[in-house]
Amino acid sequence: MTPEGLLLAALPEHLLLLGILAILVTDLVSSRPRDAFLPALLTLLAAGIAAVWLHGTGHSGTPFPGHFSVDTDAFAAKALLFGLAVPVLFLARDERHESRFAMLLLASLYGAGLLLSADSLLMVFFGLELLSLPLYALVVLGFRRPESAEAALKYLVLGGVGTAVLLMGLSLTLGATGGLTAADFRTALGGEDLLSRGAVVLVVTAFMLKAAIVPFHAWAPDAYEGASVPATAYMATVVKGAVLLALVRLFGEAGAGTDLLAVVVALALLSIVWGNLAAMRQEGFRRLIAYSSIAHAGYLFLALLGPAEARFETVAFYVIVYGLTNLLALACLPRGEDWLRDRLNNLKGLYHRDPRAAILIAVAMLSLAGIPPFPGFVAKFLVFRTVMESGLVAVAVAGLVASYLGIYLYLRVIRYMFMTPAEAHPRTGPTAGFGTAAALITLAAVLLVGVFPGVVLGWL
Amino acid sequence: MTDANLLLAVSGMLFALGLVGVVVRRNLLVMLMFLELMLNGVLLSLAVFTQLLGAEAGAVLMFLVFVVAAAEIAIAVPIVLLLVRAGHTLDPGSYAGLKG
Amino acid sequence: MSDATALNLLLFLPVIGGALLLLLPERRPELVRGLSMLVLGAQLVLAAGLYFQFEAGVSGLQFETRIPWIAAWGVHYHIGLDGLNLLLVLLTAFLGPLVVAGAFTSITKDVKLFHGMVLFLQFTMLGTFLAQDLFLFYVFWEAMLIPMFLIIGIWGGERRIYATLKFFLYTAFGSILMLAAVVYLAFTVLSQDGTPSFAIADLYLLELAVPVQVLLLTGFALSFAIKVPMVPLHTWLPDAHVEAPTAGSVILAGVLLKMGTYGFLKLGFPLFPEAAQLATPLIMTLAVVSILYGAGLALVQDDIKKIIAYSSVSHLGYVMLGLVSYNLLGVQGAIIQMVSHGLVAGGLFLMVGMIYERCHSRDLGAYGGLAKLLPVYSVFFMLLTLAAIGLPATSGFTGEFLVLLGAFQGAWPLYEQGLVYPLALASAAVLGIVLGALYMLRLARRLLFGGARAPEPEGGALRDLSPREMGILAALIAAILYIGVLPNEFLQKTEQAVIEYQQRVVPERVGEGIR
Amino acid sequence: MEGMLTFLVLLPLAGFLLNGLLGRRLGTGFVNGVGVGLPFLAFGIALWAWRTLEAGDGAPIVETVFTWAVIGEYSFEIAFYLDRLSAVMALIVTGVGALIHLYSVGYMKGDEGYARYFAYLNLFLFFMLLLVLGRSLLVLFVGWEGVGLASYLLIGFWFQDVAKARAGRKAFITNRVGDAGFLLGMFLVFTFAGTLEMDRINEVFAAGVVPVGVATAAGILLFIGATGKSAQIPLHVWLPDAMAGPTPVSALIHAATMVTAGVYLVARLSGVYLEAPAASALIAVIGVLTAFLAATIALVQTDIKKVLAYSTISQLGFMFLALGVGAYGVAVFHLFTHAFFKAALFLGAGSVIHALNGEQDIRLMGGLARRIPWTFGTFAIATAAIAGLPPLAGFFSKDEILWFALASGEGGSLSLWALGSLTALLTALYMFRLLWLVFLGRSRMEPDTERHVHESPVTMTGVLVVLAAFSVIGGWFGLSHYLEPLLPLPALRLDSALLHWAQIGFAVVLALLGLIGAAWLYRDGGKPADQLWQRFRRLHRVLDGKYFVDELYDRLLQRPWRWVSDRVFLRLGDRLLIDGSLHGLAALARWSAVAFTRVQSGSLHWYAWMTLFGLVAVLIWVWRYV
Repeated sequence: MTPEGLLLAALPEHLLLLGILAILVTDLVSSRPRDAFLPALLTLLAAGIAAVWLHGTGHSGTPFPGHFSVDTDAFAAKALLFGLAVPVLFLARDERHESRFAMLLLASLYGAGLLLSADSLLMVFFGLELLSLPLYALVVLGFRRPESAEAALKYLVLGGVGTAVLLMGLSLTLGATGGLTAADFRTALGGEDLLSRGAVVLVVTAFMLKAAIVPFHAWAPDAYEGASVPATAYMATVVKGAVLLALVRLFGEAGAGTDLLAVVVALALLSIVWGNLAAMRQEGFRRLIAYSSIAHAGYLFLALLGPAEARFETVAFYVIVYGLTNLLALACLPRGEDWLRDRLNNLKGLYHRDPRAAILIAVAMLSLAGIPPFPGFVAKFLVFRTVMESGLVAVAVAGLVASYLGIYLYLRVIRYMFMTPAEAHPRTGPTAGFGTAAALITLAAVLLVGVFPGVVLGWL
Repeated sequence: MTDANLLLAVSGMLFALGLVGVVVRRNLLVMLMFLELMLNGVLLSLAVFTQLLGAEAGAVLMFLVFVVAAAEIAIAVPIVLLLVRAGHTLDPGSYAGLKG
Repeated sequence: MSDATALNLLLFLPVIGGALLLLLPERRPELVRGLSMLVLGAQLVLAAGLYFQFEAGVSGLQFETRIPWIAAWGVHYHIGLDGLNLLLVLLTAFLGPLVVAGAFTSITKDVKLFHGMVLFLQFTMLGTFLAQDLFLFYVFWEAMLIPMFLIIGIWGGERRIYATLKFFLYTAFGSILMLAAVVYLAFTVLSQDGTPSFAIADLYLLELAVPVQVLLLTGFALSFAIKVPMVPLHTWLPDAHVEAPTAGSVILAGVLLKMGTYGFLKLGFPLFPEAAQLATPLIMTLAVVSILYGAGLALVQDDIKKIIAYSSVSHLGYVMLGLVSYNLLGVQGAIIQMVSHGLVAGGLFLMVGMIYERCHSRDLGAYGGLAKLLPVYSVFFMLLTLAAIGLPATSGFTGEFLVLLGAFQGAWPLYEQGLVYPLALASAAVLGIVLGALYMLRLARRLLFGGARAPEPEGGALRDLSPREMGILAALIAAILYIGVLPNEFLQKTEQAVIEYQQRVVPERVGEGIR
Repeated sequence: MEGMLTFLVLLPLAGFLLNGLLGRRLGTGFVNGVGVGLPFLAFGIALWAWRTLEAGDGAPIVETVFTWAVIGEYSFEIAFYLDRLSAVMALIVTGVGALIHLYSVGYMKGDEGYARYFAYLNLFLFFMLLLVLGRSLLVLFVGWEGVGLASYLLIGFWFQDVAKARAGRKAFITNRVGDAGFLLGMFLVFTFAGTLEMDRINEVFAAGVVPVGVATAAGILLFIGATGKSAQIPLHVWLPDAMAGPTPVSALIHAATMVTAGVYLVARLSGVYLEAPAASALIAVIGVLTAFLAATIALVQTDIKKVLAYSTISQLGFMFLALGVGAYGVAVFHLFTHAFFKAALFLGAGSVIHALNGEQDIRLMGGLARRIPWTFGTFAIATAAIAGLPPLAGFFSKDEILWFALASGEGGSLSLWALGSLTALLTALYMFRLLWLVFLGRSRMEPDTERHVHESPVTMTGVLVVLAAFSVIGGWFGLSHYLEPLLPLPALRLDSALLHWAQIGFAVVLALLGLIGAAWLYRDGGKPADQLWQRFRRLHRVLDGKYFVDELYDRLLQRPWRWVSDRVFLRLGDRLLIDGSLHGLAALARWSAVAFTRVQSGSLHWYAWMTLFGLVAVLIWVWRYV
């Protein structure tokens, strides 16, 4: 690989690294805590544009053979994740975080970058850890509330267990196939012997835990509620997207064996039902988003069962739509003291206080519920068409019926906003400043995807 | 070959013991230690496979595991400190504010 | 301008209107009302223009537009007018301005949002009728629920939350099963060779195995049956009607209920002919049961809106009977009955709204002798009652007569082959005209005749209809009488499409009506 | 000239629109002008149309107005058709109608719904003409339901009174039951004839191409429609209650014209009934039974209008008896004569009620002959006519019916004739009872009503005189022979002139017997009759209760349907089964939601345990082979 080839292939990651260093240095040098919003934003935009540019030129290569390679799909995935991270930054800017939030965010994104172009299980492990570790800090960083530490702890311990399970899976793969490359994992996928079956299941279970699939989802609701709004936004959209896209890359052309298929289908459907039903009773908005994201993780895992060539396109499109709508909803939450702004009953009668925000949240809710004409429907259609294409018609129908359970919880939010009178004295003001900016960016993106899904699909 | 299987069994045992420890023990720090125990179980099995199949990738992974384990603990301990400063006890049972 | 753009303009006018609406200040409701009246009025003019330009007897789509939307799946933005949706589009456009005019005085809270929702609903309903692409049809089909959900939810009566959630979830369940069928079709269309096309016309040519057809038809039929509503799946209708504001009820009864029957006519039966013929006995039984069940329930209600709601169940039972008779008379009758019910039920709900606006009570017991207190109101109410009963010279008669005649003529050859059941059903359906008279005249007698009493209106004395209200009702009555006396022009325009429908569903009985 | 029939039909419609919209504002003068003028003009045109028909060698005049609908190769035209039968009917409708309009001017004077009344009456004429002149069954059906509507509106004219409104509804519903049968008959005929035009239907059926079973079914179904409209058993219950309407309405609609629509229908579709002997037999039996039962009830009624109502049902029974035995022309002849004397009787009763300021109970009348001589005179003539005393109209038409009942080749039988004759006797009995109790004997009126009993104005008594005159000369027209070419009389199975004359003599004897009997029984206020009834107290109660048919229907049809709708459909079906199961599912969802959230207990141990459990389960699932 020529030096500039090396530079070019991993350009997004290099830019991120540059950003982190810049913030670190400026933070050390200056006396009073400087706000790191601008440099972080520039880094993100640079990395994102680089990824899009490289995707456009169809550049591909393997700067570190066997461990790190890039192709158009990888660049598309990175571009989409960095794009989703931009509104998160805007949300963070509203909260009075110092530069640490930005730095941790960029570090985590760097991990995601590695994960998405990983060729060897080593790199997968390394990327996954680099993605998660900053997150534990992000969850605590949010604001002065004891629960946030509790949330971070739960996330950390279960994350740790997940890492251990992943590693055990890797070692079993090593044992079964004698190597730790992604190709070895795919051979293990096909393998029938004890070691390879164990290896595959452990690795997939680790990913399930990171994506919060039932029964490994326990950390998610508490972590989402404990974290600050931008942190939750980041966890629900970018992290979940990265995990699923990594799994798609890891599976590559190979399909899940019959046993693994049964596990994935069962747990995915259970997650959809569990997430949708549990969300019905939530009083906190972020906790509702947590359970809804568990359900959406179920859809994503179902998409994983599709034919190999359609998998990436389906998961990527779904992550874009799902990510954008979540960000839109979280961006429009009324501003105020962090714990209070999250309560559902201060959303009551929101239409009369802040009509724009109410309509945007309603749009987000309906898109998450998969009701046309919003993009969520196209995404849901794509997922179930992919599942049916791989012959699992019954699974698709079961998934659709399970998704029906997920309509009421979103309607409930709309009902609070439009149909019930406001509470006595809401101490929350309408969204302003950067929050609105984030809302508008995501709204524009949602409308683009909604009206021209064909274009986005074509680009992927 | 039997001793390889024996060692593998031991590593599996370590791994399982670690997880059970996390479930049972009432002290946060001890739970973290059990997490480490699980990783040790993994390290052992990695060592066995590397030796057995002569795949050096396993060795590289072992070092990575050390690095990551250390990083994990580096983040875990301050969080526990933050928690204890507010809750004054190491028993995870009392930190159950977020539920439902 | 070329006709195709005219149709696109017709469809997107409400969206443009909605956008303009955003600019108007919230404090000036009369501006908002004026704008939406203007938009819907323009839409009516456009629809009427297109109706007259529509040539009868030409098969296939007219004023067609087809632009690729999601190329990968063969999904196109494909709209067009044909015999099946022509009259329903005209009905929707005709009811639009009347609904808004009817809501001038009754809607005072959040006027801008209300008119926005009405325009959005109008857009989605027209979209569903015009869509010639299955995906586009489904998008509009479910999008329709959102504005209706808000209209009932925000401006409804006391139990509006329960009613609107029940409405949404009830219909959404049907749509989910239909989505499963649509996704399966999307997947099979892709596996066909050649460029994948999701146009309904191409889907008609799909050869599917009969068991597959039965499953797919169940998915579609369940969703449409909930919307019609057919009897076991109808319990959302009375709640939705009772709690909806007047404008909501009129649109719900006037147009939304036709979605189900249009769905059967356009998609349900033609897409899966063999399965449709297998399901005919069941659907025919449910249709007749709906007629009698609806008539029965309407007799024992004391809430005026519920009576009319259950009468809708009964009237749409005729439509289903007509569709399932698969002969020219029956299906033409079904289409006329759809339009007629839209006008009659719409008018009756408007009138209930007018009396509710004055006396704030829907209980039949609280009223009596309105003919004395509100003579003009009573004349209009009596005319609408007669149309509901299906008296000759009203549109109700044209619809019911042709449907019953078609059903009987469809059932007779089967009787000659020894199959008594369809003939028995067709004869039982005729009983419906007696039961229809029973509950409608009970309503008219309790409301209009007898001792004059009405709950005390808050604004002083009970005043009779204002010119605005009279104008609305006069327009409706004129349309009802026109269809009753001179239905031929409508029938000529829909005949070609109905012949094609018959050819698709029962190829062997083609020409039965055209001996 | 072209469009004559269309103009004739549209005249009353114009009357309805003018009076309906402008009547109240332009005062009674305008209303009278339009309301009474137009019917007379219509009568004039009907006469002219009849003359042009006669002039043009009897070929029927056909005017197609427009095409209602063309579907496939079926086309439904709105066309008018004039032949001798419809000409006669049109003349009766417009003639008697016009007279009754004139009479109403006096009767309804001062009523606040004056304009509305005349509007409805004109509307009735419009629909009746549609019914009579329509060429296809469709146009006839439009008129059929239209007159049902007009009768509903007019019965419930004084809608303030709930009982009257309820009577209107009862009339409409019972008619509607008949219409359901009518529709089915129409569909059956349409399926076989391919068209609804009555003349072509007769041709198709006459050609014998239609199986007898189908012809019988069609005949019976159409007859069900006729029983609904012409108040034959079992659908006769609405006519007595229809007396709630103003008396001129009872005269026009419930005596002279509307109720005869059933007879016209069967006569018009004689082609069908000639092919269906079974159906004709049924019609004869139903006819004679209705006649007999109605006559028995009329014997004990105490309300003057109820007596006449049951008398109408009985006379209609006679007409159907004639139709049943194939003597279609004779039935129309009786219809013709009945229109006059029944209208005269009703209007006479109206004049009596008008004189006694609304009193209708005959037990509180008596001795009115001297005080309202004109009414008495016309009433007496009409009573004699209906009783069948020669040379009045009733004698001719009823006698021919009885003769054909005995001697007709198509179903005539001794039993029919016997029951018919017995009914003729009863008819004479109850009519002269009425005459005696109302006009003769001592006055049993309350003092204050007696004080200002006054003869009705000339507009009313004049009409009575005209109608009485027609009741006299009506019989000489010999209508059955006039309609011979159109409706051929049946071949006779007993063709002896002697028997014919004997039968006529016997009929006259019966009429006189009725007269003398009534005179003897009801001489001083009906006391002898009351003593007689004491001995047959149970029979009297049954007759007075009108054979309890109303209560039977209520218990057999009305109440069960209401119970099923409320208990089974609403409470069991809607609320319990459907909504119940839905709420059950919702509760299940809510319960499982609670279960899922309770699993999220917040304790780290529990979460770790769940992860362990999940891991173990998955591993067992994957390693289960080994």
